[in-house]
Amino acid sequence: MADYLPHTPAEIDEMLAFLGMDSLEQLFAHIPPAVRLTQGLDLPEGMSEPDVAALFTNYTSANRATASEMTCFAGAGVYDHEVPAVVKTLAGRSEFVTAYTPYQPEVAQGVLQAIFEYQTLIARLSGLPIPNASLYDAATGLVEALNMAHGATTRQKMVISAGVHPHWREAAKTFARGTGHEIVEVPLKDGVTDWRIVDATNAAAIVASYPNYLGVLEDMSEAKALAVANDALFVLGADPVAAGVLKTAGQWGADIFVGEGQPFGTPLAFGGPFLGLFACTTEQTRRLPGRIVGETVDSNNRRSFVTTLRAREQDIRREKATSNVCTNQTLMAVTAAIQLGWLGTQGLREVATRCAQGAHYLFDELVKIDGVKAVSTQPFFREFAVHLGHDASAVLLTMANDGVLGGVSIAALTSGPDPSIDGDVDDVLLVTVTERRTKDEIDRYVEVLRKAIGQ
Amino acid sequence: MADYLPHTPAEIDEMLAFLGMDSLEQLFAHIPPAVRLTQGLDLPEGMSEPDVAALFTNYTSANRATASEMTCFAGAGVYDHEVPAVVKTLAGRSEFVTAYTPYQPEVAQGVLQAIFEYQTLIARLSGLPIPNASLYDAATGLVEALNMAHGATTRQKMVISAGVHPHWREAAKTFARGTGHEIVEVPLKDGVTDWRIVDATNAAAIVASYPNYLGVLEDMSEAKALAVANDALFVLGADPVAAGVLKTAGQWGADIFVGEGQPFGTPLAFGGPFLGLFACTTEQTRRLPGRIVGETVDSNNRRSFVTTLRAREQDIRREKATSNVCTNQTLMAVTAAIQLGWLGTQGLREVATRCAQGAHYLFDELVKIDGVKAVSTQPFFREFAVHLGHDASAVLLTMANDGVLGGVSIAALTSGPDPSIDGDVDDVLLVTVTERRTKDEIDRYVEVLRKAIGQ
Amino acid sequence: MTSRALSGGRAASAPLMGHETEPTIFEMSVPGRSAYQLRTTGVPSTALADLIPATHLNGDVVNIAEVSERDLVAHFTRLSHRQFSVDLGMYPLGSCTMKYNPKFCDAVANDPGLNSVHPGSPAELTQGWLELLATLEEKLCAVTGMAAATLQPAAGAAGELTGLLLMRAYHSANGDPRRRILIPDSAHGTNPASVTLGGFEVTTVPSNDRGLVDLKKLKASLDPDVAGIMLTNPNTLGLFEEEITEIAAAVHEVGGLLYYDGANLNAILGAVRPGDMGFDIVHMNLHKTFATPHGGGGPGAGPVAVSQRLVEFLPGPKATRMDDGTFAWVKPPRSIGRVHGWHGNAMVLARALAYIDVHGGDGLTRVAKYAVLNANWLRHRLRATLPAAYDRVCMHECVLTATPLKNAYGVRGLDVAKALLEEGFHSPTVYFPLIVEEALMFEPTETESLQTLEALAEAVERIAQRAIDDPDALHRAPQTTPVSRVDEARAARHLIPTEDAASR
Amino acid sequence: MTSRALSGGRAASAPLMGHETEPTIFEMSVPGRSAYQLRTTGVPSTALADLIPATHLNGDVVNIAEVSERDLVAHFTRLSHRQFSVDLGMYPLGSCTMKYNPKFCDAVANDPGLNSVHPGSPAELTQGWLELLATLEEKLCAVTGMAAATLQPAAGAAGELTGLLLMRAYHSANGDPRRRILIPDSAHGTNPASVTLGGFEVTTVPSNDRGLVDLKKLKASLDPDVAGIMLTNPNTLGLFEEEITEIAAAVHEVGGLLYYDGANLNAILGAVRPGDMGFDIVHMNLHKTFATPHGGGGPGAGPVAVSQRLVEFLPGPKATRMDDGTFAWVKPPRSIGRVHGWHGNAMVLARALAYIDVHGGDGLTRVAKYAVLNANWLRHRLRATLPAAYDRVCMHECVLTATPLKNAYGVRGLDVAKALLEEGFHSPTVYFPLIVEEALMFEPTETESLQTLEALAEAVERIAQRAIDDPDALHRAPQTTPVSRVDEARAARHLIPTEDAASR
Ligand SMILES: Cc1ncc(COP(=O)(O)O)c(C=O)c1O
Ligand SMILES: Cc1ncc(COP(=O)(O)O)c(C=O)c1O
Repeated sequence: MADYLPHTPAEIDEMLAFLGMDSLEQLFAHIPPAVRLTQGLDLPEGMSEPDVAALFTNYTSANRATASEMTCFAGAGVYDHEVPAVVKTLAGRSEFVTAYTPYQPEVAQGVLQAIFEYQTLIARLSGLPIPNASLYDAATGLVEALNMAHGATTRQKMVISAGVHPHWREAAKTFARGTGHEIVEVPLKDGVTDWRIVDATNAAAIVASYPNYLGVLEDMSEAKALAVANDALFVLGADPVAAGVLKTAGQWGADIFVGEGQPFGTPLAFGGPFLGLFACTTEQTRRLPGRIVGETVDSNNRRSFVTTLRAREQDIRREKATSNVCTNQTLMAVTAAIQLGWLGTQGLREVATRCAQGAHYLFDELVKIDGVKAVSTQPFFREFAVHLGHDASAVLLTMANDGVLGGVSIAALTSGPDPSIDGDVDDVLLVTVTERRTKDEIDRYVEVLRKAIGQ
Repeated sequence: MADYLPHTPAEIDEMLAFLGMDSLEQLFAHIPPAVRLTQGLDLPEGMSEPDVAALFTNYTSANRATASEMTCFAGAGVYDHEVPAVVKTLAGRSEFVTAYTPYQPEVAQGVLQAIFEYQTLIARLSGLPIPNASLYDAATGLVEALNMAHGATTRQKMVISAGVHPHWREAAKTFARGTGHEIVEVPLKDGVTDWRIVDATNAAAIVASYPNYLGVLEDMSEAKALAVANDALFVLGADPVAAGVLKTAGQWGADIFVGEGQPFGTPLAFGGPFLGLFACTTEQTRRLPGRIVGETVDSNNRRSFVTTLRAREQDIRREKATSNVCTNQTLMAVTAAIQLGWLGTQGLREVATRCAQGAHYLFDELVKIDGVKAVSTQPFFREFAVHLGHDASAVLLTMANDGVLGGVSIAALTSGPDPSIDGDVDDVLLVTVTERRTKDEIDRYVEVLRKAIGQ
Repeated sequence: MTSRALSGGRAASAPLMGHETEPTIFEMSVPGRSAYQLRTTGVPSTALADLIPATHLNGDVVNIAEVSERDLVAHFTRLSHRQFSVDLGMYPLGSCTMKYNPKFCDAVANDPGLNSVHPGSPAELTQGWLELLATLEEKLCAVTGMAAATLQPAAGAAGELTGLLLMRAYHSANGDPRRRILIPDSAHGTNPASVTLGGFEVTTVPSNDRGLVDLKKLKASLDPDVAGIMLTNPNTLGLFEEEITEIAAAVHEVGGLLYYDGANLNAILGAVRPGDMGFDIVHMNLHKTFATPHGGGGPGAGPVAVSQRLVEFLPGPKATRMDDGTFAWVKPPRSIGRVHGWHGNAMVLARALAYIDVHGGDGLTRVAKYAVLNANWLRHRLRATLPAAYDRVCMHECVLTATPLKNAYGVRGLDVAKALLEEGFHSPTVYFPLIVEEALMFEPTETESLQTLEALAEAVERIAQRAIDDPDALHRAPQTTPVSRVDEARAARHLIPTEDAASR
Repeated sequence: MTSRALSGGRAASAPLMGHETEPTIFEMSVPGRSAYQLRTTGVPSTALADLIPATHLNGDVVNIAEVSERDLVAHFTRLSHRQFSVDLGMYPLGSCTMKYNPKFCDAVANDPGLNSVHPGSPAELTQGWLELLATLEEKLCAVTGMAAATLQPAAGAAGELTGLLLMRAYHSANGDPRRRILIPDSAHGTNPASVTLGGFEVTTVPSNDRGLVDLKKLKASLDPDVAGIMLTNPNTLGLFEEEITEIAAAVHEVGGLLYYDGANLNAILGAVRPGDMGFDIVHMNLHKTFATPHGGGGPGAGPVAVSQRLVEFLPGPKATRMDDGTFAWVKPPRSIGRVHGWHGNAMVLARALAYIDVHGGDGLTRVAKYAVLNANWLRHRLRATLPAAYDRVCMHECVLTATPLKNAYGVRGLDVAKALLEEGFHSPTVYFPLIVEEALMFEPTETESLQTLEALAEAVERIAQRAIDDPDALHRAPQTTPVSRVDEARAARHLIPTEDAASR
């Protein structure tokens, strides 16, 4: 009996007696017998913590793509950044971890102020004044942005660049089954969205990604112009680390910014929990999805924080709510605030710059290899796609034997052909470099890749 | 420049200006130039945390005797017990970790109450009413006990069983160089102290160990009688885990209890920081070494805690203090209180019982092996010594290749011959089993040992 | 001093030392200060302008805050001291299942063997993760009595919407598109919101005087346009829908599906399974039932389990056990597609599996029993002070009402909730469900002891006494907390969501 | 209720929620409750009585406390909220160097590659540890300018006694036993206590009117019976002993040795080395200078470094770099023996090495410079309120005096210290060193910012103003803390060191 329950047999008896009952069964007596479980759950007996820990080593040891076994050059929206002990320690404080949504602001100023600081940071990184308190991840953030665009325009057509991460686009399509949005994808040419070929009349939103999922930095003026010309909202999905040095969503004229906040202190975590970043213009405030914290005062006139504009939310507005989000990703938002505090202005710029430097150094070395060819000639930030002339998935497995996680196969990401890629897609690898990668590691990457493709 | 200093160049200038200075050098100008360092320290430049972490992997990877590589059957006063995540988490809270000695009780009730609870637990485990707030480790605890016995009797002769851990005895001898105590060692026979051969007249203390360092449980009545007969204090070093089921120091009539608190939540930690347990009779209260926390009330009559009997301590009594201890091992004491709270009455008994069961199971299997011979025929608790018929140090290294840390070589522990051991000492291995060792691990131990000694 | 930055080293904002407010990190910022430390990489440090065209550079307009590591630590440590949490004391927030979260599960989630794995790594290199996910899916199906599940939804609400999209896909696949979803009037707000996002219309079903779905009225609402019904069972009043088999039969009869909102699953673990009650779709709030700490509002995880006829529509790809014993990502044949950027909130999923494994079938059954025992004891204990809205055996939570206090002394449920904060307890959920006047929804959970329940009851009694003695003081409560009652209206009237808005 | 145990779930004792006291874990105990979980081992569970003779069994007399894991967590989390710490705010406790402790160093100490190693493992299996220790010894020698060091002493006081035993061994080896050790009157209490335990007699050397050792009087005390002198430099007044070379020469001339109490080493890192000043023995408080967190009173580590002529006497065995590049445990030829049960406080040593490596020579030098800058700025800033005992350039700390406040308003140093708690700062060290009246010893450390120093100064000024306005209120301070001023006399008069003594 390994569990966390305080009840002693004597206490159970005492409590039942107080209720005038003589067995725990009686508490469940009003459940129709026909549906009652009589045999108990079809699960093994409970085990002690150390026994479960031993069991879990089966899982951990069967994972080969771990930090201790492989140097990570994979990206695709999820990045291997430095997370210092200090950030883990602070974000792990049990007051943050074991609280819930700050419904009682008088005893929740800790989380509320941390979110307020997070919101400030997201506003600055996005260049847009109205952030929210977090969404699940970038993919569902994009879905919320489309809903917001629909709310603002009452239109259904969503014009989305194929440069937007394939998984985000997939999620948008899934949820469009409910909302009825019409998703129009605009393919890339030489890695850049071919906006000219699309009919954007009556579009609710023009959606682009910066950089796009192939790593390319597109000039966003064209997308913005298209949005303006068609009275659509301009939704920009952007890498928040890039904002350390590259133009913000606001600078490009976006109405809505969405992004993946994982790079700010959250580990790779096999894909979650991550952090959906969201910010918009003041025009859209009343359509904001999820929670938002605002500043106010207490009855003694002290500066205080509280969740606000609650009338938008599902618990009050029900079927007319702007979004159904309730539980969000607060702990990751708090983590991001701490990580950004640790980085500071200078640190964020340096991280962004080093990503670019490392990626360009690796790119230059890779394209020297016979048979390796860049997918695009356009500028890029921290990742880029290359044709290998060999099946990318197979190459990845071979490289793994040398301790290098070589990137992400584009075919695996798009699960199928990709009209945005010239030529074969199966041989395309998306390669990422973060500030954690050393020159030695990059040089070794080149060597290992050469070996894997027999060069 | 990777460091933790907040000073910006502008602030340094401002601060210097306030002091009427124009360089930091001026602050050091009054140091005689002859002794000033001009070249800076002969140390490498600072490195960033991740760089240092990379450097430290050189150390960790060169340690083979780690939990992930070897199953631990080593003991000798340091035991591989279960330390659950909950204990690590609580003991790691920064309020406990980054505070100092509770000099200001109004803002230190957390540490003070935790120590008060620790003291209560040590009193119960020792069966003696006056515990202290911790000492460095058991070895230095024994030294303090001898000093206390000297203080109580004004005598110099310390009669110490050779069953006391060799390192503790060694430390006692080292410190006796200062105090001038005469250390008389009483060897073991068949693993039991041969008290009859010693002249204990004028002894300040009779010192024994329970179990003794070979794991043997001696009947302590004889030692107690000897102390009574000679008006000496009876000092008992005891395994605090054993106290879960075996007689306490108090039950054996000890005047002073010392012990090693590592088994309560502290990892093996290559030998430190550990936790010196100490308790004594009320007669010795005014001679208590180190700190003690007492209950009192605050000015609003609320129950409060404070360090007390401060007049004994070095900062007040100076050269007449009962001990020079200042910084002690509070964090380990707090950890022990938490770990014992986690174990509870039942858990402690179960851990103790399982240690005994595992050790006896292994013992029974080992003595079946040809050439393996018990060092003593006496009862034991959680560890025992066996002759292997082969050099124990060599056997340990061979076993290590099969992932088993087979125990501690007695010759390494005593660094030389040991009159308490019948026959060769080089082939004697001290083997320990804790509650964490499974039957499979124990069976594998037997197999690996057989292989190592060619059986 | 030249710099007007506020001190990072003064602890007056930690309640231990006084009751001042904590400056924001921006107020503490001093240009040129820093905390970050990065690896030495040896990568050529080419100027950014030589790598990226100038049109893309932002001109260094983005500023964060500049603090030392010391001040960063002090700031967030002090903020943590301004925050109540389960680890500090009882948190009987109804519908949220704020039970104790084992530290062991946190340790599992911090294992680099799990959390350093990139989600885009080939399946061949992440077999441990795939097995873990497949195993969790199996165990969640065993708990709910369903055939298969998706682990992708990131929280309960995401699970609801996923479930509704599954309903939609199912009906469409049958060439039978339907528009309406029935929801009881006691339902949680996420239910109707999800219905709208799922492209359906809400039909509200009233509760009867026992706090349960009014079966007659329900039946009256049924027709072939009903896609399904969403129910929580026990419902948000903490009451078991005793006519569930009749409800299921009626809905199924018109071709509708039954959706189980698993927020209250904690109550019925090992006692009854949604599948056995006739539900077709179940979402679970792993962060409630399976003790993932709530993280100040998230993350959670909202897996959705379904009956056989819906399996082919599940989101994907799913971690799947293959015949040769390996694991692969497989997309169900008629999958509605992805509902998450990757594979769901993986670390939350791992925590939940560890929690399930520690408890086992026997332990989970005890969880429900003691949760229900605690709620009933508390309901009964408080009946003279705060009567239950529906006074009979409840499940894991009880909805009480402050109406008597309001009528007699003008003390509202909110006042009671705020006064409880001063007594050392988090408040219950207030004013939910909407159908109960002055509702106070207490969910003690199974990890609280009898002694704690008694202490809570005595605190409520003291508050009731204060309502008689000095009701005005209760309107002003709490006063012993880091801040006193905050002006919520002002926050909404003049939105200040950022430091930059504040300083404008 | 049958059980009279107190609730484990009520947070009223957390300052966030009110100011009640926290029950002890024993008060929360309920027979039969438990939290522990152990491995399933499969080892035969033979009855204890069949393994161990009955004379040894204790009859189950030992009781701990019986709580659930939930209550254990709540209890110690709440206790932590009743505790001030560096991570919460400035802790200018003079002589203790309460600087910020990098979390990185904690992470190093939590690495199982270091902390899961049994100290009795053969050296062949622990080469990483031996190299780490040998490397740390080398770096500590570089910092202090000495030839070799022992890492065994567990704290500063243990280092002192070790050093004195080394002196003793040295003189004895020379056939020249000596009895006296000189100590300035400003010395820390551990110094004289260690002298006694080392078997020597204390001769106190008075300070002159500049707060430094009176060289003339020192010289007058010197004779061939003087084994040595113990000095802190800077001394406990925070002042550098400017005549150190003359002192060294004089002591050496009579054959004495110089002992350096390294508690104040933080002040001189990279500026001057004890070895260069003529010291023969140096202990370091790694927990002060090299940022091991103090742990509420420990653990620490007090390595002792010595000059060449003392190397052969050092405690052992020592981790030693061999010619073939491996490492071994080697005992110095005339070692005084072991001063610790194993190899010293290894995890503290590892932390210190990580700290040294992050800072490097340049960083450590900055540490000292900014520590000294901060102390001088604070001294100067406060000169009108709390004058310095010796008003000139100090090193890393400054000893101020409340005598003016006492004379004018009856407000003592202790009152100022207590009032500072209400202002969000830990108190300075009070009434030490003994030679200064109403001493308040401030050590800001290098990790505090100018803004924090200013905030502290303003707090002191507010207190000084309160001394004028309402001195009585200051005698009653602090009131905003978890408990108000405690009755220390009562605790000593009637000793209650345990719950069992309390309930008798
Ligand atoms: C009854 C009920 N349904 C649904 C939800 C939504 O779950 P989540 O917050 O995980 O999105 C909640 C959570 O508060 C709930 O209580
Ligand atoms: C000047 C001085 N010397 C010696 C010591 C003793 O060091 P420790 O507490 O580490 O034993 C201290 C510690 O407070 C000190 O301040």
